[in-house]
Amino acid sequence: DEAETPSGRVFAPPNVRRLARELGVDIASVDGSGPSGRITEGDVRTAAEADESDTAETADDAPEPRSVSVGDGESSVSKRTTDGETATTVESAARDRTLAAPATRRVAEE
Amino acid sequence: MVVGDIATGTDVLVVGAGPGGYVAAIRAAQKGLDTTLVEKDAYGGTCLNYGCIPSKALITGANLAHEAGHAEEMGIHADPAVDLSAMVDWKDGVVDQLTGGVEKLCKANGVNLVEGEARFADEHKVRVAHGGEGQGSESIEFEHCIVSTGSRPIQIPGFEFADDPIHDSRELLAMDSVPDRLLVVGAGYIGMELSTTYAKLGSDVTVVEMLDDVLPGYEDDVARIVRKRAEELGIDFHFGEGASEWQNGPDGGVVVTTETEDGEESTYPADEVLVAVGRQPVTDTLDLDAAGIETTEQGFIDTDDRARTEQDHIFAVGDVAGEPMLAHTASKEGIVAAEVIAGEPAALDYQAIPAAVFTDPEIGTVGMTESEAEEAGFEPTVGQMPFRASGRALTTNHAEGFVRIVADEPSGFVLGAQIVGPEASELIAEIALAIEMGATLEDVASTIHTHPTLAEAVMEAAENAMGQAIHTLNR
Amino acid sequence: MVVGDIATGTDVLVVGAGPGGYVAAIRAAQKGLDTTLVEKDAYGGTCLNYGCIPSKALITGANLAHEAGHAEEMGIHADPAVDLSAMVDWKDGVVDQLTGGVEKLCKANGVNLVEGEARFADEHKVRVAHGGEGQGSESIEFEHCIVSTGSRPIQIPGFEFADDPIHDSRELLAMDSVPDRLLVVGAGYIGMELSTTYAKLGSDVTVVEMLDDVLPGYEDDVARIVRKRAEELGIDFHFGEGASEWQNGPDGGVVVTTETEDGEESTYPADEVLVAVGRQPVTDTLDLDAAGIETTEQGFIDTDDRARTEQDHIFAVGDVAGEPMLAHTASKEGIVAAEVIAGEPAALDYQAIPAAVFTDPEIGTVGMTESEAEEAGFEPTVGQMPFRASGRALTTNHAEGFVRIVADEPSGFVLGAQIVGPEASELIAEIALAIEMGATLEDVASTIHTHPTLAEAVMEAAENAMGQAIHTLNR
Ligand SMILES: Cc1cc2nc3c(=O)[nH]c(=O)nc-3n(C[C@H](O)[C@H](O)[C@H](O)COP(=O)(O)OP(=O)(O)OC[C@H]3O[C@@H](n4cnc5c(N)ncnc54)[C@H](O)[C@@H]3O)c2cc1C
Ligand SMILES: Cc1cc2nc3c(=O)[nH]c(=O)nc-3n(C[C@H](O)[C@H](O)[C@H](O)COP(=O)(O)OP(=O)(O)OC[C@H]3O[C@@H](n4cnc5c(N)ncnc54)[C@H](O)[C@@H]3O)c2cc1C
Repeated sequence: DEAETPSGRVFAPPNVRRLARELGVDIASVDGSGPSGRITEGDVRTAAEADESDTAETADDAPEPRSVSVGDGESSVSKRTTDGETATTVESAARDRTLAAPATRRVAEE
Repeated sequence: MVVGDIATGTDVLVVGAGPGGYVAAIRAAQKGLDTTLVEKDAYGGTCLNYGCIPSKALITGANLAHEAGHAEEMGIHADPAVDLSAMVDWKDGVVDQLTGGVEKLCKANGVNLVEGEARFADEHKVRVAHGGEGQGSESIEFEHCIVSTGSRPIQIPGFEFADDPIHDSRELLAMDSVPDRLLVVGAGYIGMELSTTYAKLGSDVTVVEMLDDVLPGYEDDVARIVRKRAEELGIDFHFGEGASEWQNGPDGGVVVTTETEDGEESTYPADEVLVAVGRQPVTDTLDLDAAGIETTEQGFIDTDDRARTEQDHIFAVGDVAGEPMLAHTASKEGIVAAEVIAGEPAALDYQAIPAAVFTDPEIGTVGMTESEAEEAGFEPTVGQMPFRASGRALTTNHAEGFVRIVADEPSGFVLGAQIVGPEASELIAEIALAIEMGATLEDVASTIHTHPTLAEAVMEAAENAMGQAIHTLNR
Repeated sequence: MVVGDIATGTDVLVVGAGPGGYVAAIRAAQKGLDTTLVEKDAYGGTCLNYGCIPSKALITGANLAHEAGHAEEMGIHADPAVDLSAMVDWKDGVVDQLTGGVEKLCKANGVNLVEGEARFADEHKVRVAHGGEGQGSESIEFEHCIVSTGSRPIQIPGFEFADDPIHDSRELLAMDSVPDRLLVVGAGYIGMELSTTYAKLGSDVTVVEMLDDVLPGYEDDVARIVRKRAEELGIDFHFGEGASEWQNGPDGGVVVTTETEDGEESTYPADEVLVAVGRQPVTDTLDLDAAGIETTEQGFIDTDDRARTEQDHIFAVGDVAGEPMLAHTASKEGIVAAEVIAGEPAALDYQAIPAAVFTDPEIGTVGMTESEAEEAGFEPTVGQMPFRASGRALTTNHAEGFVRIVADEPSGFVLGAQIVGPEASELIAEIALAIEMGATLEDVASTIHTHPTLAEAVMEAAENAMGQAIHTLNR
C-alpha cells in the first residue's frame, strides 16, 4: 500500500543510509519493511544479497576507492561492518528488550 | 440546593483529576466513550496545583533574581529585591491559567465533571460525597473505572504538618515571605529543588538527610555536581542524620534535633521546617476492598502492562500505581488505560521514561546507566561531553556538568543518558526519542545539530562514544 | 627569524580554520591522514571570534539585564546597570576559551598548524604568506585540499565599514558603550539578533529593511511574533526602504537617508549604524583559477554531495560552498570531506538542516514547511501547540509562540517543524533526529516527554496533527 515517495526522498535512519553506500546498494530502490515503508538495516542487507546474486555491479552511489595512504592501511569501513543479525532485537541482552520504534511496536501489536 | 442520593451511570469513571486522571478522561472522551471525572479538590491534581508547576514557577523567579544579582562578571550590576508574596501571586496566576485550561479542555472534549470525593460501593459503583455547601452525595455506576487518586507527602513521627513551623512542599510553595533560616528534612528531588530555590531567595538553608548524599538513585558524579553547587549557594548539608524532634527555640524560631544511626544527636535552629521525605499513595480513603482490589504493603495498586488492576475493568494510573511517581508517567498510563478501554491495542510498552530534577544545574536522565546496561546483559560503551567544552554553554554562563550517553557497543543502540547541566530537562527529550526509535550512536552523531546549542553536546557525546568526537579528546 | 620559501608536503591541506576547516582538519587527522591547517587570522573563524559565539554571549547578557529589570510582575524589583565594555570583556573571555580549545584540539589530534594566508600556486600547491613579524612565505604541496575560507559582510555603496560610525556585525559585538541611537540596515537574522540585543541594552533602535517584513525566508506567522516582540521592545521598523547615504548630523551623530522603490526619501538620525545586509564568500583572494576552479557569479564554489569541487581532489566546505551559510553546515561538510578523502562512504545525505535565530523569542526550524512539503509532492498534515498552553512555558514566564510540526498525512513521516518560542533553538534538535530517523508522528507522540518541559509541546504538536492532542483542541 506504499505510495511512491515524492521527490526521491528516502525514509531510513542515517546508519542504514550509510550501510547502503557501504554495500553499494541504491537505497532509493530498496523496499522498506518498517512502518509506512521505512527502510531498515535488514532491508538494505536483503537488497545487497539480491544484488550480489544478480550481478556484481555496484550502484552508482557506491563509494569510489580513493588513492590515499591512510595511516593504518585499512579504512574504518570494514571495522564498522556489523554482523548480519537484524536490528530489531539485541540478543546480547539478558532482558527481553525490543528495539523497535513506537509505530513499529503498534503495528506488531495489531 | 441539597442533592439527594441520585444514581447515574457512565462508561468510564475516572477518580482524581491529576495528570493521570484528567488526561485519561480526555482521551477516553476523544475515543467516544461516555466519561465522568470526579475530583474532590482542584483540577490538575498535585502536579498543577501544589507540585510540578508551582515549584518550577518559583524556581524561575529565584533563578532570575539570583542570577541578576550575581552577574558582575558579565558587566551587570543589580541588587534585586524579592517580594515573595508577589512572586507567589504570579505563580498562582500561572496555576489558575493551567487548571482553568484543564477544566475547559475536559468540557470541550465532552467529559462530565463531578466535584466530590469518591469511594467504592461495589465493583461497579462509587458513592461521591459532595463537600461544601451542596453537601449530599450521589452514586455513579460504571462499566470501567480508572483510579488516579495520586499521593500525599509522608509525615515523620513528631513532625505534624498541622504544626505551624512544620511544612510540606505545598505549604513551602505558598509562603508570604522568605524565611531567614530554613531547615529541610530530606535531600531527594523535592527537598533539593526547594532548598536551592530558598537559598537563592536569601534563606540560610540547612539540609539533613539520612543517607550519605543528595539525590539518592542518581549516580555519584551526577549528584556531586548538584551538591557542590548547592554548597556554593551556602546550603549546609548534614548527611547520615534523621530528624527526631523539634522544640520552640529561644529566639522565636524552633530547634530541630537529629540523630545518627549510632544515636549521636545534633541540634539546628531554624524559623521554618520543610519535611520532604517521600510521598505515599492515596488509596486508604477509597474503600478499595469494596471493589475487590488489594493494595501492596505500601498502599500501591498493582497493575499490568495495560494499566489494569486485578479487576479487569478497573485500571490504576499515576502515583497510586507505584514508581516512578512522575506526572508524565501518570499521563502516559492514563492514555493507555483509556485506549485499552476503547478496545485499542495500546500498552505500556515504552522503552524508557525520562525524568528531570530542576536543581542548579538541572538533571535529565532517561533509560539505563552504564551499570544498569551491564546488568541487563549489554556490553555498554559510554560517551561524554562536558559542557565547559560547549560554546553555547559558555555563552549562557552555565557551563557546569556534562552529557553522558550509554549505548550497546556491538550494535550501537542507544540505551540511556545522564545529563547534568543547563536545560538538561529539555535536552533529554532527544535521547528519549533516540531510545524509542532504536537509534544507534551513529544516527545521533550523524544528525546535524544547530550551532550554537546545548543539544550539540548530545551529538558530541555520541561521537565520543564512537571514538570520534571533535570537541573532546576521545578515550 | 625570516622564513624563506621552503616547500613542505601534506596529505590534506585545509585552508581556513572556521567551523568548516578546523572540524575537517581534526577529522582528517583522526582518520590517520597527514593534515595541515592554514589560518590567516584566528582559530575558530568568523563563528567563534566574530559571529555565533560573541553574538550569543551578548544576547545572554542583554536578556538577563532586561528580564531582571522587567520582572515586577514576578515580584522581582531590580534596576540593573550594564557596563557594556565589561560585558564585552566577559564575551572575549568566552571566545578565548573556545579558540584556545580549538587550537589545543587540533594539536592533540596531530594537525599541523600554519599561520598565514594561502593562495593557490597550482592544482597541488599553495603559497602561504606569513603576516606580521616573521614575514616571508612558504609553499605547501598537497594531495587533497579543503577550501574553507568562509565569508565576509557585504558592503553597500556609500557605507564603508572603514568609516567611524558605520559598523559590521563584528564591530558591533565589540563596542565600548551602548549607543543612544542605533540604526540597523537589514532585518535578516544578524540584524534582528543585534537590534534586539541593543534594544534590551537600552539603545533606541531603528531598523530599515528593503523587503516588507523581518526575517525574509521565514513564514509570516513566525516572523510576525518576532517583529511584534521587537516592536514591544521599542524597535522602530521601516520596511520597503533602502539606505542610500549618510552624513554627519547636527547633534554629533549621523543622519542616514533611505529611499523607497519609488524614490521617496526619509532621514533617520543615529549615533551608530550597523549594516547587516548579507555575507559574501571569501574566494576572490585565493587565486582559485590557478587550481582550475571556477566560482559562481556570486563567488561561491560549486560542490557535489561529497563536498568535492570540479577538481576531484579539492573540496570546498562552509560558507564558500553556498547556502545555507551556517556553522553547523560548515562542520558537517568538513566532516564529510575529510571522511571521503579517507576513503569512507560518507556523503552529504542528511534529510534536513536545522537552523536557529536567537531573537526574542527564538526561532528554530528544520526540514520542510507545509507549503514546501506540498510542492515536493507530499500530502502534508500539520499539528500545532501554542506555548501559552504549555505549563513549562508559563512557569518560565515566556509563553509566546508555538511548535508546528509538518508530516506526510498518508505515511505519517515527519517532514519538518517550525518553532518560535522559548528554547526553540534546543527543541528543534529532537525533530531533526525524528526526520533523520524516518520517524512518524506516532513515534514522536508515543515517546514519553518529561513534565514539565517545553519539549512536551513537540509531542503535543504531533498529537495535534494526529487529531488527538490533550492540551489543545484538535481541528
Ligand atoms: C513539590 C512537587 C514537585 C513535583 N515536581 C514534579 C516534576 O517536576 N515532574 C514530575 O513529573 N513530577 C513532579 N512531581 C510529582 C507529580 O506531582 C506527581 O507524580 C503527579 O501529580 C501524579 O499524578 P496523579 O494524577 O497520579 O496524582 P495527583 O496529581 O496527586 O492527582 C490526584 C487527584 O486525585 C484527587 N483525589 C484523591 N482522592 C480522591 C477521591 N477519593 N475522590 C476524588 N478525587 C480524589 C486529588 O484531589 C488530586 O487532585 C512533584 C510533586 C511535588 C509534590
Ligand atoms: C554576527 C554573526 C552571527 C552568526 N550566528 C550564527 C549562528 O548563530 N549559527 C550559525 O550556524 N551561524 C551563524 N553565523 C554564521 C557562521 O559564522 C558561518 O556560517 C560560519 O562561520 C562559516 O564557517 P566557515 O568555516 O565556512 O567560515 P569562517 O568561520 O568564516 O572561517 C573562515 C576562516 O578562513 C580564514 N581564511 C580566509 N581566507 C584565508 C586564506 N586565504 N588563508 C588562510 N586563512 C583564510 C579566515 O580568517 C577565517 O578564520 C553568524 C555569523 C555572524 C557574522
